[in-house]
Amino acid sequence: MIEARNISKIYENGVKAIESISFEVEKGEICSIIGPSGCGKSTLLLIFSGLLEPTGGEVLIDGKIVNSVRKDVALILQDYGLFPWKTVRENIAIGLKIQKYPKDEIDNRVKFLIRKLGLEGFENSYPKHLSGGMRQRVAFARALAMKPSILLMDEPFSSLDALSRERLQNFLIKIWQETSATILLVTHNIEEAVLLGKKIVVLTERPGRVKRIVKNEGAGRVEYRYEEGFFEKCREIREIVGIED
Amino acid sequence: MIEARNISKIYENGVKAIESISFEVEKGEICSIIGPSGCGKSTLLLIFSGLLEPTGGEVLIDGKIVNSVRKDVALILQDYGLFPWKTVRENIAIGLKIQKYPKDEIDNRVKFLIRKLGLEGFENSYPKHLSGGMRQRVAFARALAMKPSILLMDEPFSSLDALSRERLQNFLIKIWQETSATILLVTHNIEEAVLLGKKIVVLTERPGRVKRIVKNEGAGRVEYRYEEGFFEKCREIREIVGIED
Amino acid sequence: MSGDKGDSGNRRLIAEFKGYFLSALTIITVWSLTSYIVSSPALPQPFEVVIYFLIKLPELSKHVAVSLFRVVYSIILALSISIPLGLMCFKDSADRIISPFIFLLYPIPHIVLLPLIILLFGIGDASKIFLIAMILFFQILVTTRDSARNISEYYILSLKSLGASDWDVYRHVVFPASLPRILTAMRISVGTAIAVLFFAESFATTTGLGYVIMDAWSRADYKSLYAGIISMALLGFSMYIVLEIIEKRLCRWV
Amino acid sequence: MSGDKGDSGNRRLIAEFKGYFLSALTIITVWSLTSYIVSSPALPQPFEVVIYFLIKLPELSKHVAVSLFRVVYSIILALSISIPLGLMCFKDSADRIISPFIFLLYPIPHIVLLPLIILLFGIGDASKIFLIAMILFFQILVTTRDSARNISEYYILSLKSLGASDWDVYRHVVFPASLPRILTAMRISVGTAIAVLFFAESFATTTGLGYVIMDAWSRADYKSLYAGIISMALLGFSMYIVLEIIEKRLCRWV
Amino acid sequence: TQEKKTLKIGILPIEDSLPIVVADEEKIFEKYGLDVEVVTFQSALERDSAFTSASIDGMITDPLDVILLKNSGVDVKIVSLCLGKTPSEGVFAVLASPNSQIEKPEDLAGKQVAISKNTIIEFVTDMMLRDIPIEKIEIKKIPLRMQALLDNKVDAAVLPEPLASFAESKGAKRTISDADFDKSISQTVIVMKGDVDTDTVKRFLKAYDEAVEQINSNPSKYRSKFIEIARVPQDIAEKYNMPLYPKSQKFPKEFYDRYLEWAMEKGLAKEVPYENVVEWVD
Ligand SMILES: Nc1ncnc2c1ncn2[C@@H]1O[C@H](COP(=O)(O)OP(=O)(O)OP(=O)(O)O)[C@@H](O)[C@H]1O
Ligand SMILES: Nc1ncnc2c1ncn2[C@@H]1O[C@H](COP(=O)(O)OP(=O)(O)OP(=O)(O)O)[C@@H](O)[C@H]1O
Ligand SMILES: O=C([O-])O
Ligand SMILES: [Mg+2]
Ligand SMILES: [Mg+2]
Repeated sequence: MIEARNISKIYENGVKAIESISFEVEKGEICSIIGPSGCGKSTLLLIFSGLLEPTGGEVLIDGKIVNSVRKDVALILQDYGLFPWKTVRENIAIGLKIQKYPKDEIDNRVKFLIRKLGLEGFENSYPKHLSGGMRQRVAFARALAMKPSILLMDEPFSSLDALSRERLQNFLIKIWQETSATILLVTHNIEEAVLLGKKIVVLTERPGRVKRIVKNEGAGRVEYRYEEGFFEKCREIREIVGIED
Repeated sequence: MIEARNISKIYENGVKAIESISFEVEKGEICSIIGPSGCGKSTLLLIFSGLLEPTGGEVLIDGKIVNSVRKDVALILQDYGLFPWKTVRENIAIGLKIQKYPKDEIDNRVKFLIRKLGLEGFENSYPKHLSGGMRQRVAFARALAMKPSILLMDEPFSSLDALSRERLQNFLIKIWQETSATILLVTHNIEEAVLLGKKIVVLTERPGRVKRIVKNEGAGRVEYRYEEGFFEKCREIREIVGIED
Repeated sequence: MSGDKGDSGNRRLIAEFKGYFLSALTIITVWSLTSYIVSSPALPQPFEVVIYFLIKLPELSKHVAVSLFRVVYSIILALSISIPLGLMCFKDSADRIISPFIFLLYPIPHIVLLPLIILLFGIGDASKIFLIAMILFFQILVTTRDSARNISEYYILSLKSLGASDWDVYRHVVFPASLPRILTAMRISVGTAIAVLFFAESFATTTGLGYVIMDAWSRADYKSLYAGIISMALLGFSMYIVLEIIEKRLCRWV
Repeated sequence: MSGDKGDSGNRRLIAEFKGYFLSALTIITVWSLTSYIVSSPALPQPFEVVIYFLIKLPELSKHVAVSLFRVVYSIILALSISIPLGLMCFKDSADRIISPFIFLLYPIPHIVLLPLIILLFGIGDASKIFLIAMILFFQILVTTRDSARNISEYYILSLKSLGASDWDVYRHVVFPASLPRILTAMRISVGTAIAVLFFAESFATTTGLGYVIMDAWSRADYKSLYAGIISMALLGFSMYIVLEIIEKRLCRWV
Repeated sequence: TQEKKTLKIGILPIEDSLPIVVADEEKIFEKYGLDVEVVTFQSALERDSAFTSASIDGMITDPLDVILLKNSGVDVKIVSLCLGKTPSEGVFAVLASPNSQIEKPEDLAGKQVAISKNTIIEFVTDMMLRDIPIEKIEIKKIPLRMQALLDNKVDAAVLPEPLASFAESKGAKRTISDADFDKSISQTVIVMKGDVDTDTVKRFLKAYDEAVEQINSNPSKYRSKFIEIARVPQDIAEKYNMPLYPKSQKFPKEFYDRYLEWAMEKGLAKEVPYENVVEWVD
């Protein structure tokens, strides 16, 4: 279980990004986080990952306070976080290499993901020779390669076309069903938030506070996107964030 | 009028990005371009802007072959293209400064856009202290500041939350109505493509070719997004790109 | 949004000061111990040197002023030619002309060209400054060129998309992007300039720290020698501090 | 996807060769003209020097080999200490210890410490190599440190999110991100090493290009002096080329 | 009556330079219608470079240097002997390191002696240690050579005064000096560029002689200047002897030939006839 207790963050330059945010994510649950641009979603995710210290409050994972990076947590950064000096293959493998997986295992996982994410033929390309969406897929592959029990994702599909996006959403659902990882997903796409998040946390404008937490039991199934409940939920969220339909 | 005649691009490393793409965009028209990730949309836009030379074919603007950057064309790059060493204000002003606008004029335009795009308070921040969406808005502001007669946009709203995105779409429509600029919009968001593009160019998988060009007369009005025709068009496009509803 | 860096800034300053204090202490201790162990006139005890230095301060400061003038002048001269030239190398066409010259001329030991420099510039301050400037010129040129060659195409495209001329590209991208490396080059060049001062101040002059040190050395006056070295170190140190301040100003974005 | 760079690569090679050829020609022409104008024994005509150089080649090449050994050894020694130390400065805690030492010790003209070095290392090759290495050490340290201090937090976060240890951060981010600047530092250090050879080879040796040049200079034997300079330039030039090849290998991603 | 001639004279901080400095400071050159600028160099290398490039018109140097310069095409002439006519004016000594067992020249056999090759130092060494086989160690820079000696890094070293005395005061052992011989071994000379006219040279030497007279008649007055010019280390300044400066005079052929012979033997120079180099205007 992940627990955010009253966390706030004021950056060194005085910007107050988030303010006393509290909520919980059950083990094996997918939780979507949405909110206006600049409200502190990325900040929040960095704090969850243990990479950024909150100026107030604390994060607990399985009852332990998070104050450094945990091996069972993987994070996908909003700007992909790829290393310009590593090829696609190396970028995907780097996490496994760091955790000292055997070479065979690394090769297998990387090969599998490259195929699954449609990156064949670009194994030896450097990031600057990739398209935006391809970079995003590499970042996704890198996180999945770790088979983490907690996955923090910052707008992981924002640069993808509708079709690829649906494919990857389905892929993510499949993986979640197989591994029942706990997933925190920051997204600005309401449909995505509803499709995936059993719990949807809606934040206010900066400084981000919790505006509403919406239960969404139907989520986490591929078929959900064609069901009436899905469309209704989308409408509900849209209303909460202030978009009239 | 913008005319693409049979343009192809093979990159130095041998990747064939696009293949004999031809279409036309009328003066004052908004044209959306959609297609799978990595199919060459960004490549295409770079070629239109005169920054990248096609390996085959040519682009004509008002009958003249494009072989360098034109003053009346503004481009928004997919990764924003902000300069880390310039503040928000300087990043927005840089185009105007280069074109030697008077200082007053620059100040006015920049101030106006900062307000319109919700960047107040961050005038003197550097990009690394901005959120993803804020960076994207700065890039948008920079292009708009130029009041270009042709605007090339590469997924300009991809990092924005639904609400901000709608606001900026509406803002873009307003500007387009006022200035009747010619706009080429690359987007992976089908709703956005339909809302804005009087013409929608759908590309195939890499190497990108024209799969279909769809007329969409209702586009370019804020109200369109609530009309039946809009939903129908979205469904049509979804079908073309291969997403079953 | 208002900067409340005051407090953390102060704390950083104190930490930095502590760092300098402790390292100065370490240096002096090591020096003192080495001096004790080797017990040779070639390495007097630090306190002797410091006392001597303080006594000779008024006289030394005159030499410091002369050397400072020569070094600063040379650095400015070198910078004003090598930076534009180095930045130009960002363009392939310019690089193809400039870089063979760098490759062929840089590895020459420029100090050996002293006879030639004297031939061309005489024995006055001009040839001293030229000698230092020439050596700095190449060092800064190599760095600036390397940095200009490493600038991401991405920023260039971004600026060009705004209708930028070549000049704009230099001004708004190539120069600012290279600035951190240019500042490194300047740091290096402070050290080099000071090293070259020896040659430069070993002919036709009786002023400057280079002369002081050379003279002390030939007289086997080691206390005076080390007092000169300390003056030089202080001169270099203050130039370093100035560069640090310039860097903080110009590279706030890093 | 298959690289068809062969052809364009060949064309680039030819263009580069042309560049070197033309600039060598320019240098020789300017030299020849200057020599003609000043008409002093201090600047002989290039063809005289080249002929002399060719005649003395067998003898010079022995000195080249000795100098090469000393320089390469020194560079390796300097690199192997200064790069790890410089990269460590990426951490504030390490930087707070290391950087005051750099600031205080770098601006000292290290050449003046020669008596001290001899005291500690004797007059053999050890002290020559130590002298060169010490000067390079500081230059490379300053560059590496500056580059480590400039690494974007973003990459660090990215790697740390994968559970990276400090060592992983050095290996996968700090080192590769600093590599272009380290290579620049190495280029600079080739030049410096060659310059310092003079001092190093002016004591207790009658081999090496530094000795050849110093000796020729003190005998006012200018043809021999310039032949020595040409040998040094060629030595430096080939080291440059090697660095260029290393860079192409290691920094393909730039 | 006569127009003023300008001359730039390069000197090193050695005792030979005193008369020129005194002539300059006491305005004796002016008296003879000369506008002399005295330029101090720290090393012979830079001084020679300045001379070669005509940045200075004259200098004090050793005859071997003149032969080498002339040999490489520099237009130079010796206009007077400076110091070294008698052995007592000699300034070079072979010193053994403090820890060594070397007492007399014969003990140097097979030992390392630090010198500067192809210079007056090696010449003097060869002259002083004619038949003693030594291992010559090249250390060009004089202070460094002395340091290596005092630190026992070499067995012996050849040093000029006043550093020889200084080294002795620090424990080095004087085994032999050129002052110990009955014939003078080393000299210094005043040289001018070939195109300096004889009238100017004459006036210069007259001024020089007047300075010499003043110094010799009142050495105590010039002692502190001497200590400064000759860079006599403080520790030995009190005891260090000022030489008796001789007046200007023709540089004798017997001296010259020894240098030339030695240089030719070592392959440093081809035949450079005495007549082409030495001039005497009187
Ligand atoms: N390193 C930083 N230093 C200072 N301020 C920062 C930093 N990172 C973010 N901020 C500020 O904190 C606020 C929240 O940023 P954050 O990136 O968390 O927003 P976000 O919700 O992820 O926005 P978006 O949806 O646009 O990505 C913004 O106002 C931003 O300017
Ligand atoms: N500079 C480059 N050098 C080599 N190959 C490149 C370069 N830029 C892009 N490519 C390749 O060209 C193809 C098309 O890239 P492009 O960026 O145009 O795609 P896109 O349609 O914009 O994709 P996305 O929607 O993911 O941004 C990709 O396969 C990419 O790897
Ligand atoms: O170039 C140097 O002599 O340091
Ligand atoms: Mg964000
Ligand atoms: Mg793209």
